[in-house]
Amino acid sequence: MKVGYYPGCSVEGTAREFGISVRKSCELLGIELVDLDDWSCCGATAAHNTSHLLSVALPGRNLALAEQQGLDKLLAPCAACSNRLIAAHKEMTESDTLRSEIADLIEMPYSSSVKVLNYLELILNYGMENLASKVTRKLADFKVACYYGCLLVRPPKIVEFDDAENPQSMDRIVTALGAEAVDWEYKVECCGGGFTISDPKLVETLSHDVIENAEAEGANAIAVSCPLCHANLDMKQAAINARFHEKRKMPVFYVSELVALGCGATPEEAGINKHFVDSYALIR
Amino acid sequence: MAAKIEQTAIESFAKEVEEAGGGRAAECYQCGKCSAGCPVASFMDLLPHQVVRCVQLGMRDEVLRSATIWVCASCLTCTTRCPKEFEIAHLMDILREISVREGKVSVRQKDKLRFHRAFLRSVESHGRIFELGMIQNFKMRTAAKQALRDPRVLMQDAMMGKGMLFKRKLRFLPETIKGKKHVKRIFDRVRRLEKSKGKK
Amino acid sequence: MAENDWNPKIIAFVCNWCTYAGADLAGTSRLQYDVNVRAIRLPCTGRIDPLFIIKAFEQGADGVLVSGCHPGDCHYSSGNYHARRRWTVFSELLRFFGIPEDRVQFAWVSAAEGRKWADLVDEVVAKVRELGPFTAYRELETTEVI
Amino acid sequence: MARIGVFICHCGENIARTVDPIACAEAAKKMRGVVHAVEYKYMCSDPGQQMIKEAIAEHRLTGVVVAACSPQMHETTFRRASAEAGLNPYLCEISNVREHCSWVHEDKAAATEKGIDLIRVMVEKVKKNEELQPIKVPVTKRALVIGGGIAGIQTALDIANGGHEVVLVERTPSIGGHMAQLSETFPTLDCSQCILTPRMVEVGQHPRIKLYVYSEIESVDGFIGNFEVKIRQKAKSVDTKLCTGCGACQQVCPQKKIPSEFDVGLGTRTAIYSPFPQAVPNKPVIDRENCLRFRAARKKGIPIDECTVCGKCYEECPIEPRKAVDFSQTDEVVTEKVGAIVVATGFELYPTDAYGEYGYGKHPDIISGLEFERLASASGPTTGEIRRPSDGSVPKNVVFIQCVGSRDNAKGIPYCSKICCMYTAKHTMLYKHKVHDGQAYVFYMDIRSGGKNYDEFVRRAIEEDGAVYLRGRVSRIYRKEGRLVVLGVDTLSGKKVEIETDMVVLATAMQAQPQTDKLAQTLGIPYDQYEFLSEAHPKLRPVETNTAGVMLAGACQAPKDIPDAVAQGSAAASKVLGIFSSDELEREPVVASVDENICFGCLACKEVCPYGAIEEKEIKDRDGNVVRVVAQVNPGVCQGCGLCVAACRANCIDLAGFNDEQVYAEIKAL
Repeated sequence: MKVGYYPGCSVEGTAREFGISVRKSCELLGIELVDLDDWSCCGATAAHNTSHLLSVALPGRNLALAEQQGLDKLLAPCAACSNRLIAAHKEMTESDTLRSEIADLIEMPYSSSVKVLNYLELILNYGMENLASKVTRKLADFKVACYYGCLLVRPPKIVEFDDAENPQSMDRIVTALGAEAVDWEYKVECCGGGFTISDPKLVETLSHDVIENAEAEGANAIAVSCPLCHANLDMKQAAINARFHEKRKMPVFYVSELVALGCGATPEEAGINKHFVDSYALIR
Repeated sequence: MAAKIEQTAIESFAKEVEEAGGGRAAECYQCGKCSAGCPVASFMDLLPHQVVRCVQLGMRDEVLRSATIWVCASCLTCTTRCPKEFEIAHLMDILREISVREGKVSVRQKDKLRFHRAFLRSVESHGRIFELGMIQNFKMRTAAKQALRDPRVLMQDAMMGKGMLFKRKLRFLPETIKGKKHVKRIFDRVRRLEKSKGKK
Repeated sequence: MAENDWNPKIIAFVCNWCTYAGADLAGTSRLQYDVNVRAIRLPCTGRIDPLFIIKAFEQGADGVLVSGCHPGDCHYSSGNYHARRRWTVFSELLRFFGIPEDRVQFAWVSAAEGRKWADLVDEVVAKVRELGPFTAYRELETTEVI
Repeated sequence: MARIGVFICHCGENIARTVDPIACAEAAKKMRGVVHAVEYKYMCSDPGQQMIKEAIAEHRLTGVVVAACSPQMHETTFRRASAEAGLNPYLCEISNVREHCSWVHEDKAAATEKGIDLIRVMVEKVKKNEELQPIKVPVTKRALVIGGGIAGIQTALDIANGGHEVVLVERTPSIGGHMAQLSETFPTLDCSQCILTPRMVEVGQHPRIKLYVYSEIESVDGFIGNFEVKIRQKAKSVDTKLCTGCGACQQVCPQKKIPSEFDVGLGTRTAIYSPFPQAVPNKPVIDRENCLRFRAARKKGIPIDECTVCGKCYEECPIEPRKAVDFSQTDEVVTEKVGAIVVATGFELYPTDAYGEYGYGKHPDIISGLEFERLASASGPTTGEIRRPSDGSVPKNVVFIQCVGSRDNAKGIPYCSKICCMYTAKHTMLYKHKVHDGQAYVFYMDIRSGGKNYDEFVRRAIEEDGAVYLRGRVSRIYRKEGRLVVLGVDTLSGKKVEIETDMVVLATAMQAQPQTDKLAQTLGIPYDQYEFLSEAHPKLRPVETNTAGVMLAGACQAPKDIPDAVAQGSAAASKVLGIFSSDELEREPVVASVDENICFGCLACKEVCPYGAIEEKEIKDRDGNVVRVVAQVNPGVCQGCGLCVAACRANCIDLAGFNDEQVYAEIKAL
């Protein structure tokens, strides 16, 4: 299995462990990742909050590059990236005027030949049986609250992935890894997304409720597939505790870390050491 | 003072929003489901359905100067659950754009715009996000003001920043890509195109 | 002939129970649609002899619209079904008479679908406008027969 | 030589505004064969009709064309007027210049031009018209009513008490429909079963009502006055002639945990069951899906009479010598001849598990309005106590949500279900009357309480029984420590609200019974995109369909409350009685006929005729030898669809009123 790979900025930076674990897990599953040459930023929330054209042009460049490079499938692990790439793809596919407008802006054509995948989709396509067959370390002590947040499943008309209100894909993956997926209520609530730095109060309030419900429903770990979610739940957990005078220590994993661990990677190979909240306890 | 309701205001704003791709506000029947599900509603001055209402009534400034359009976290819950299939989150995008163009961004929400700008500036000059540079850039402009409003901020960010460095999550030098100039050109062209559109 | 000063002539054969009533509903709902269609009422699309359509073109129509009840909903239980079976061989006939198939449109409009009728008419007129006037037969008239 | 008169109606401004009547009249005067053309403000008015009559006499007209509204509206008016003036009514035609022209176009010049065309078409057609005589057909004075809910019951009783036999067909084992499931009814709070059961009993005992329960319509042939209906009686596995309804069998049936349809799954029933105590008829049927003996037989793949499993109901049956329980019973198809049909198949509720944001029916304490009715009903699973399905506790508070599915384009149901505002108000009262310290909350978008004493009723719920109404939709419901959290909004105060509650009641949308489209196709009547059956005219013919002899009653036509359903039931009955008031019906003479001289007897026409109206006729010479066979149309049976005409290879069949000559004339006119 061969797939184009668009890491995205944060995966190379603050979400480094995501990148590490995506590469590691794919290596262990025998999925070959072909890096997209000279990729650039997708524009993220900043672009679509301020300029519609930019919010299509920036992802547009990368889609066009992928097309040039002959990549028909493109893995974008970061939920924000995949969401922007898919949205841009859809918009250009639906409106010829926009498509040509963008073509002028990026000085490249795009003929809508690229299918963008998020990490969950990639593993789903890989197959749950196949995944289970690769598991060498059962994550038996894990009671995981699978947290999808916003950008993986919304808006359903655009992303066309899983169920917008009660998604199951991540639950199926962690179950295949031998962990228990807890049924909880905050699967698709928002964590505050890109406001990590620009509006701490808002982010800490929303993220607090997410962690609280996960704990209330009996989870001892949260799994995510989005750097923003991880930043807000893991990196900001100290700040959250400070704001709400609590002492929670809820480990937050990238689902790719769990896949890597399950398939035999050492915690360091999976990037666990980069977490702010200590996450070794559950790993045997 | 009572708000003036005028046909011209109603029609022109509705037209403006629709042409900008913000949808037909008239389709909204004000059920409020968007507000009911909005995770950040408590941080807003206008609830989402009130934003649409203002658009329906041609209350242009109320919307463009509102904090709401900047508080919106683009989580798309509203769009996903709207019984009238009205794309309210996208309407927010459109309103933000107009608000920026006309310099009507709510004072208390300027940080959001500053952050977006810092972010985009970073992308424009490096092709990718140079996180440390961006954070620095943003903090320089806002930290002082934020600290006045909420002193804990500095301390918390410090905690986070320290961790980021300690965990080797931040590069000190930007990655440079071949297409750097190309990306810069895209920004320039977009600006030009938007100007010409704004004029029309 | 220039696009703008030419108005296509389109003849519609509609069944009394579904499409004619649907068109009535479009009227009572005041839905505006293109003026260039003239509807001829028949009890059922099953009543339509393919020659009616040939005749329409021979009379200078630029397009023909045939519309009746949805499959299975025929007032006469199976009329439109037989009609459809007839149309499958009908295209042969059209070709024989040199009438391009895209000038004939078949559709289903129920008594409850006033909006659909209005949209259908606009759509057909737009299509025929693109195709331009159907001159094949008019030329026949003018050419000398030796 | 044709002498045609053309009469153009202004319809006040309705036509005149966009189609210029004077221009039309001038143009008409120039048409070949037109000897007289006038316009007038209201042609349908007495003076208007008078103009037509006088003109017929004065100008010795051989044909009349009236350019006015749709023929569906005034064709009969003008044809009658012509007849009164001595002109055969079928020599009068209508040009539809209103619905098809003035109302749908704005450009006056273009619309007028089209109007003139439409007139010319009819002028050319009417020239080819022939004098026709209406066809008389006998009427079978029995009615079929499909559906035994309140609408069907009302219809059946009214027709039967009007002196005519009624065949009432019900799909389930008992009549009563949804009304039997309700607790109290708005706006009076009188007990639903108390007012319904007397009617049910009357039906059961009525000498002129023939009741088929546990039965479905198989096929319908024929036409007004002469329908032939095939009814499938599903095997009840109980001989209803022998059964006394003692109920002994139900006592001993070991299958006790089957979710009861009547209690919407909140209660249980046995495999041999009668749905509720006051059922009519009160004779049980065996649910073969769940009966142990039938299951075993299916499993083993052996015929039922060889299966010996269980059989407790049989042993317990006191009837001797032949037991009433009869496992080997089979479906039976009976044929009934009727002259009119009333459809009253009712509605069902949109399922509660269709809402992801409300937990896809995951939470047992989120129930539908109908389930709440069963909880509140004295005959219900909790004998009228409001208790949570999950743990049987009494809810301290209840949140009611209106418009769940209704007025929701995303769910594909943009229409209003009409009854929810009222029954939700009723629910809040019932709840408050049963749980005095409880609190009811209602999320609504608009309160639609048009109707006698309706709005007073809603106000009473709010002002006297303290229901708290919040204006807004609910976005999400989720579990929290055994309770439910409702995330809503109150747009009036402009606040997002959150309510912790024990139970949520969803007023889910009303939709047509499944398979309504199939039934409509069997009957040849139209239905809308939501599968509600279509009335002939939205205002003026509310209970007729555009298939003569088939009427509608109740919620199969659109969401309705009980008073509406009953009113429509009586209206449908009166239409039926109208048909039955004469021994013969006059039918449009739009029928096919064969030219026997040309017909070579291929009988392609016979194959396509949906009504079996075409027979073979032998032409004999004077010695009585068959020379050839030709097709022959039975005008009493022919419905005038014209299929045979298009199918005829010898062009020897034609359709009166729509013959080839007429159609070609119309085409030529354009």
